[in-house]
Amino acid sequence: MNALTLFGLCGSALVGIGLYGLIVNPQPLRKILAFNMIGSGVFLLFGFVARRGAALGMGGDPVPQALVITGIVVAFSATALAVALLLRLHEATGSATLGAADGDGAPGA
Amino acid sequence: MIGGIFVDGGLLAMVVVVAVWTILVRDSFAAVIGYACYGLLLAFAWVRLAAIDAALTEAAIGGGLTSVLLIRAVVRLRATEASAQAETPGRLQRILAAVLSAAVAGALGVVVLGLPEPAPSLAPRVAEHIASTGLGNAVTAVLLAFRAIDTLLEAVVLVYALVAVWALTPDRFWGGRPGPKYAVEPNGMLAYLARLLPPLGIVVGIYVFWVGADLPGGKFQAGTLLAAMWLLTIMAGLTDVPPISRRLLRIALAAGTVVFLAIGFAGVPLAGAFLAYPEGFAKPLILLIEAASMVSIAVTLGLLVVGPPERSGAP
Amino acid sequence: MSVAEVAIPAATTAGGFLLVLALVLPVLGVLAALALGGRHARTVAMLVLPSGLVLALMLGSELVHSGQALVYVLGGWAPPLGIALRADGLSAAMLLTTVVILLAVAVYGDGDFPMPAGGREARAPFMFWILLLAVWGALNAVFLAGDLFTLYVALELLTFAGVPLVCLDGRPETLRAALRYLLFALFGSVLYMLGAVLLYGTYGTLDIALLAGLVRPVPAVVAAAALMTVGLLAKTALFPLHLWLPPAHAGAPAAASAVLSALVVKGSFFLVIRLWLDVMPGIVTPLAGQLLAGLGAAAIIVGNVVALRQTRLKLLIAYSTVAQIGYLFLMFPLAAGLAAMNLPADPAVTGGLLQAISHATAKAAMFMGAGLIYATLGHDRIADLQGVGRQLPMTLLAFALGGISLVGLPPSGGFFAKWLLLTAALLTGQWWWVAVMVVGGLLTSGYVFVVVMRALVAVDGEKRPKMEIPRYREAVVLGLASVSFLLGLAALLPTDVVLIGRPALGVAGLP
Amino acid sequence: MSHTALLLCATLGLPLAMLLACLWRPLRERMMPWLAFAPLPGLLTAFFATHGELLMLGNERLPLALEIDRAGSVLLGVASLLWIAGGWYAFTYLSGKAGRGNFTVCWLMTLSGCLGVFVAADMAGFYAMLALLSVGTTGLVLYEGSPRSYRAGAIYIGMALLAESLVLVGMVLTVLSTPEHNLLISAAPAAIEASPWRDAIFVLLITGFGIKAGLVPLHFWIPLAHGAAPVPASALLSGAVVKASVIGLIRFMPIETAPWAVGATVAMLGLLGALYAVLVGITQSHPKTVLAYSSVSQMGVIVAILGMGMAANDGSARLIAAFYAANHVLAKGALFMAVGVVAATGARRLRPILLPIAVIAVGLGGLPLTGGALTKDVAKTLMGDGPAGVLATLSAIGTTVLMLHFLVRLRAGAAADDDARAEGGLLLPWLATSVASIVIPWALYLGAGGYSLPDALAPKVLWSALWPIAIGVLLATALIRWGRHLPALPEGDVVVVLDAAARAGATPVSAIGGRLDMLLGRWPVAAMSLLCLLLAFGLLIVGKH
Repeated sequence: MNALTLFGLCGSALVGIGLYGLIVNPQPLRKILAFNMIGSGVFLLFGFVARRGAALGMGGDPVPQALVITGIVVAFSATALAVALLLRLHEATGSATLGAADGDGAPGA
Repeated sequence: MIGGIFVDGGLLAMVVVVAVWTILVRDSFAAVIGYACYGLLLAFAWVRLAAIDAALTEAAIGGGLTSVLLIRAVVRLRATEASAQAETPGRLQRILAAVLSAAVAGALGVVVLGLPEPAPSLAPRVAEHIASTGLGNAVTAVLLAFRAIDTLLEAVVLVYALVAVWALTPDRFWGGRPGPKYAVEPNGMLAYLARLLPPLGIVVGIYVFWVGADLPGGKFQAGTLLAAMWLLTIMAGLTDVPPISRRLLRIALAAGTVVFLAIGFAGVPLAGAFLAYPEGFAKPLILLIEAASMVSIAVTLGLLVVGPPERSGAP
Repeated sequence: MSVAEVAIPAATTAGGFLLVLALVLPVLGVLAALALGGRHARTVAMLVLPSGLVLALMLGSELVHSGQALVYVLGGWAPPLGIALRADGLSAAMLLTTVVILLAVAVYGDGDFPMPAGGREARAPFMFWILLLAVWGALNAVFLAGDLFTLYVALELLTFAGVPLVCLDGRPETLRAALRYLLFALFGSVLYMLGAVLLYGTYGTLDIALLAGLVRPVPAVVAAAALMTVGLLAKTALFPLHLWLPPAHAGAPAAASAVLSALVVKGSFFLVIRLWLDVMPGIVTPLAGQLLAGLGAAAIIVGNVVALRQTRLKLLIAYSTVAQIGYLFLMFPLAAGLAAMNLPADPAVTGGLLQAISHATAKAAMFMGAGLIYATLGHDRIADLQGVGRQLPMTLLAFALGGISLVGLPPSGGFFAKWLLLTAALLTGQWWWVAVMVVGGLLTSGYVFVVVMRALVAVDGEKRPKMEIPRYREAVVLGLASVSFLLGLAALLPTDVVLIGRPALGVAGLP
Repeated sequence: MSHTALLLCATLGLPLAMLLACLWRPLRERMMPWLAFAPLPGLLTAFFATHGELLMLGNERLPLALEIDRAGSVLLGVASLLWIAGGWYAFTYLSGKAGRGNFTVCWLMTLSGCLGVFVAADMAGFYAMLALLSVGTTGLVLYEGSPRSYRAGAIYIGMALLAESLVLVGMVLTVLSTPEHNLLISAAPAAIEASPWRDAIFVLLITGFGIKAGLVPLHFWIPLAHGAAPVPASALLSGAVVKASVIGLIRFMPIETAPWAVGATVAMLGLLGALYAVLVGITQSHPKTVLAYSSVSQMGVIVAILGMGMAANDGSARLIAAFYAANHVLAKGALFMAVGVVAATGARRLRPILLPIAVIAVGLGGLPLTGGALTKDVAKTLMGDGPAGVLATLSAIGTTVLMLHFLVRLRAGAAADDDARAEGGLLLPWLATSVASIVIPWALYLGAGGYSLPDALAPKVLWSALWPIAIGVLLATALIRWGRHLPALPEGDVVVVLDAAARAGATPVSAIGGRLDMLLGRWPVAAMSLLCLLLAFGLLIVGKH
């Protein structure tokens, strides 16, 4: 085992930790956080893949590195939208839970 | 290499520990603080992976802006903590969730260790073609030349996300200013920082953008920095967010993508393909795109953090 | 073997530039609408959408003319380093369907989202027009992109455009539905991206065409297939991952529901087709195909049964979508079965896509019809629909035609889809899917019948509608339903457009 | 374009064009008087079209084709006649009533589908016509808008769609059994015979068409639907529309090569059903319901004829069945119309009307010199003297009893006003149908070749037709005397049990579905299902390689 594989294992672990949080944390904010953690684990795995592809004096394969940058921005956008939605829900209803399926979705016009 | 393994091992162990704590801790505020630390640690991990561009982005966006977002939200949601915690699944479900998550993570770990050797890489191809872009930073070359469409669409993602956030505006505030109005505390620490840091931040930001062509950095990192400076002045009450109905603001949002598209289409007659750059003009054109994008990105990121309008447009 | 060892230079084909235009036009529309502001958003949409229709038709005719997939190599950088746009028959058919439905929704929604007097910008209409264009742009990117990461970005675009549509009217319960939708969709997309990471780590490319020639059943590829499939299923709301769909689709304004149910879920479904039929036909096993279609079968049964329990029209239609999504997934084991017998997979592929298009047009019409009914009655309780037949005859006819397409009676698109899928199922000896299709059709006819009958009951005296519905809005709904109803006649076209430019199944990717 | 092509197109085209015209409300409201003209091209086709000339409208992938054969033209002709008379009758019957626009639309749909199945030469087109017919019929059954019609309509459409699904699967299997996946119906019999799925196709098609034909025990929708529809619609449904199943069996079944067991089973089912329907029918009190049970019985006999043909591998069964069915089309149409006529006629004026009704009614049982006697005589060649012949004779006796019971019930339904007189618009089409129901079987009998007037008038033939009638009359007298002791079976008999069973089964299924949906609506459950699926897909894909 070399140092690099640790990054791969760490990324996998972060995905698992995030998954657990996404399932059991009831607060939507914590779910958003957990989603970000899964995302960062995935990015770390991509970084690991990039580092493995180091060649010709480049510290890593630049393509996955570029994709990670794009991915981080996309994940941030998603987080911003989710947080805004959550705050708006809180403002409108005073609560901030996802609730059960039943009773939701009374149809509108 | 032995030293390396300890440094990396220690760092990653810390990352995992902080991650576990962040997920398990009862209090959401603590979790958000934990996540901010986690983001910072992760940025170091990226440095260790020799991905400085990614490290900068992770620190600025993943660690920085995301944490700001989450902290703002957790403060507002504090009142709902107790009722939400009542919905925590029972022990059996938690155990099941843990087993499943561990199984997925374990399977993933096995798969990751089994990735082929030698690892496939596009680095040689990038090296082969980077000269024709005139850039020194391979990541920038990928982002703005080889895979320019991803970057273009990513700029569109930011616009979409902002549109979606704005769609949440209560009708009475449409066209108004996002976020609360921050009071000025002329002698407060925040105001002091907000006066001191922005000029510095803007200079650093423009530098990061400028060197991005050849060294780690670029429009995202620079744009984030600028956005952070802007947010700082807003929160210190030194400036106010413009109303979202302002035409100039809208144009600033769209400008980066429009410039990108315009140069992309110019490539059709001049270089034979959409998003191709004419021989010898690649670098200046890319810098032009990056400059326009940087402004749009800064404005968009800032507005994404402050959220939908919460008051009328009057100052 | 990595991508360095295979060199299939992709080249831009004639008409390839149309793909760029189809990709960029909606995005330009979004930006223009945003920059020009409220009053102009509608104008922009009304200009851009019809040009999009022309573009989709040109693209289709170019495809038929050349008889092979259209390709555009962006920036002149061929994959694996660069990215190519590709359009085969599947893409062309979906592009056309999308723009036709969006045009209908635009005309319909014009009535629900009037521009305020005095030229001020108002939130709901402004957002409606922008989001309509935004959904379009995202879907076109999904249909055209040839790279798995670009597709990830396109999927996120689709989610970001879809979520605000759910809560366009800002009611609290729709906000909650939108949040559920967003979180579950993000869950799905992060898994999808993880799959893409593993594929890159194995082969060093994310280009669909290149991967198709490279993939072998090694653990990383298997994991990637599972991750991407399940991630996409979460976004498509295939049973048992449908928790977000009914509240979101039933709660949104009718025009938005139409877009969400007809088109947005089809985006991720389209990628499942790409993945299973184009990228990894040699990787996914028959058993996995059976599992996928098994989920579809469960969706058909449970979705229809729950739809029959509903007391609100829009929830009923939303659960009907849950069931109809199930039908879409029956194609996978059928295509695999045909390929295994060395037969062309045409019936399964064409049947599956026809099912998707036919459901899209029918469901959009039904949701919009439900919106008109709601506007007229002030409610959508199924038990109190009496008199609708008199008040909104065209709408009811549209609902019935849409229902007929869902049930699968000729000459609807649903019928020919069913015919083709039955053919494939019987030919490959998978008779259990036949039973599912038959039972599903009967259950579907149950709720279509209940609604139509209720609405046909006459009421004494003249009921005053809550809101007068202009005839053109009813006509649009009826028009779209008629498209679905007559879609089966597409079989009279000289060629099967769907199959143009598709690789021969079962050959690619086998060791 | 040949005249046959023109006629075939017009047969389907005119009613469909009128249907399309109904999309426009003003035309829809004025369409009623023209209903009687819609079937005219069909009638002309029956007379003048060249048999076996194929008109191809579609392309290779979807060969929409039209064609008329001999059996088809017999049925098309009588069905067109009945549709003409029925259209005329309906115009008067419904004048001044609400919902005529809807009725017109459903009428034209049913009419197009009904005539369409006789001329469709490809499976897709045939199936389309069958579906059109079912949807239109549902509308006709629902016309009155009462809870009774609602229930009848719901059960009808459910059974119709079930039948069509079975037929569809059978047809797809048939297509797959042809070389080059031929959709033409003419290729079906040979393909079925040679098919690796032969038995499955038999089960599917015979069950599917059997439901549409009202084969016991899948007959229960007929009394409900034909009882609930307004009189002109019942006349057409019971007379013409159910014959779609007959033409289906005639065209699809490989009669010349079918295994004996299949034919014998079909024949037994048909004949036993014919008797069962009579037994239930005599407990019914509403004249339309009695007639509907008689239809179930007669359809049983028709199916049995085809079954016997299959058992004997005798292709002439096709024409014989068509002939038998043709007689039933007109006779049953006339009888249903009579229900409306009698209901509008006072007791004092009833006698001249009841006489022809009685002749036609008992004619169904085989009264000498009527179409019933002719058809039974012809059918005898297939039925033979074995068990089938006995059962057929028993069913003739039963039909006589049932028809006499009908006459009694019919009389009870006369108008309250003793001097009331039915309008000409009801009387004339009824009379025309009645006359046709007497004349046309003779014309067909004599025109078929191989049969002559002396054959029909031979004393042996007359006697063999007469004695079952005589027994029937005796039994009917007994029934009238003691019939009130019979239990009153509900309309649709077995439907009550099935209904209860379906409800008992559906409630828990629905509840389970609802609970499952609610469970999966919880976030942790949905998220964990996602992970389970992830692992399952991973394992399934790995497992193989």
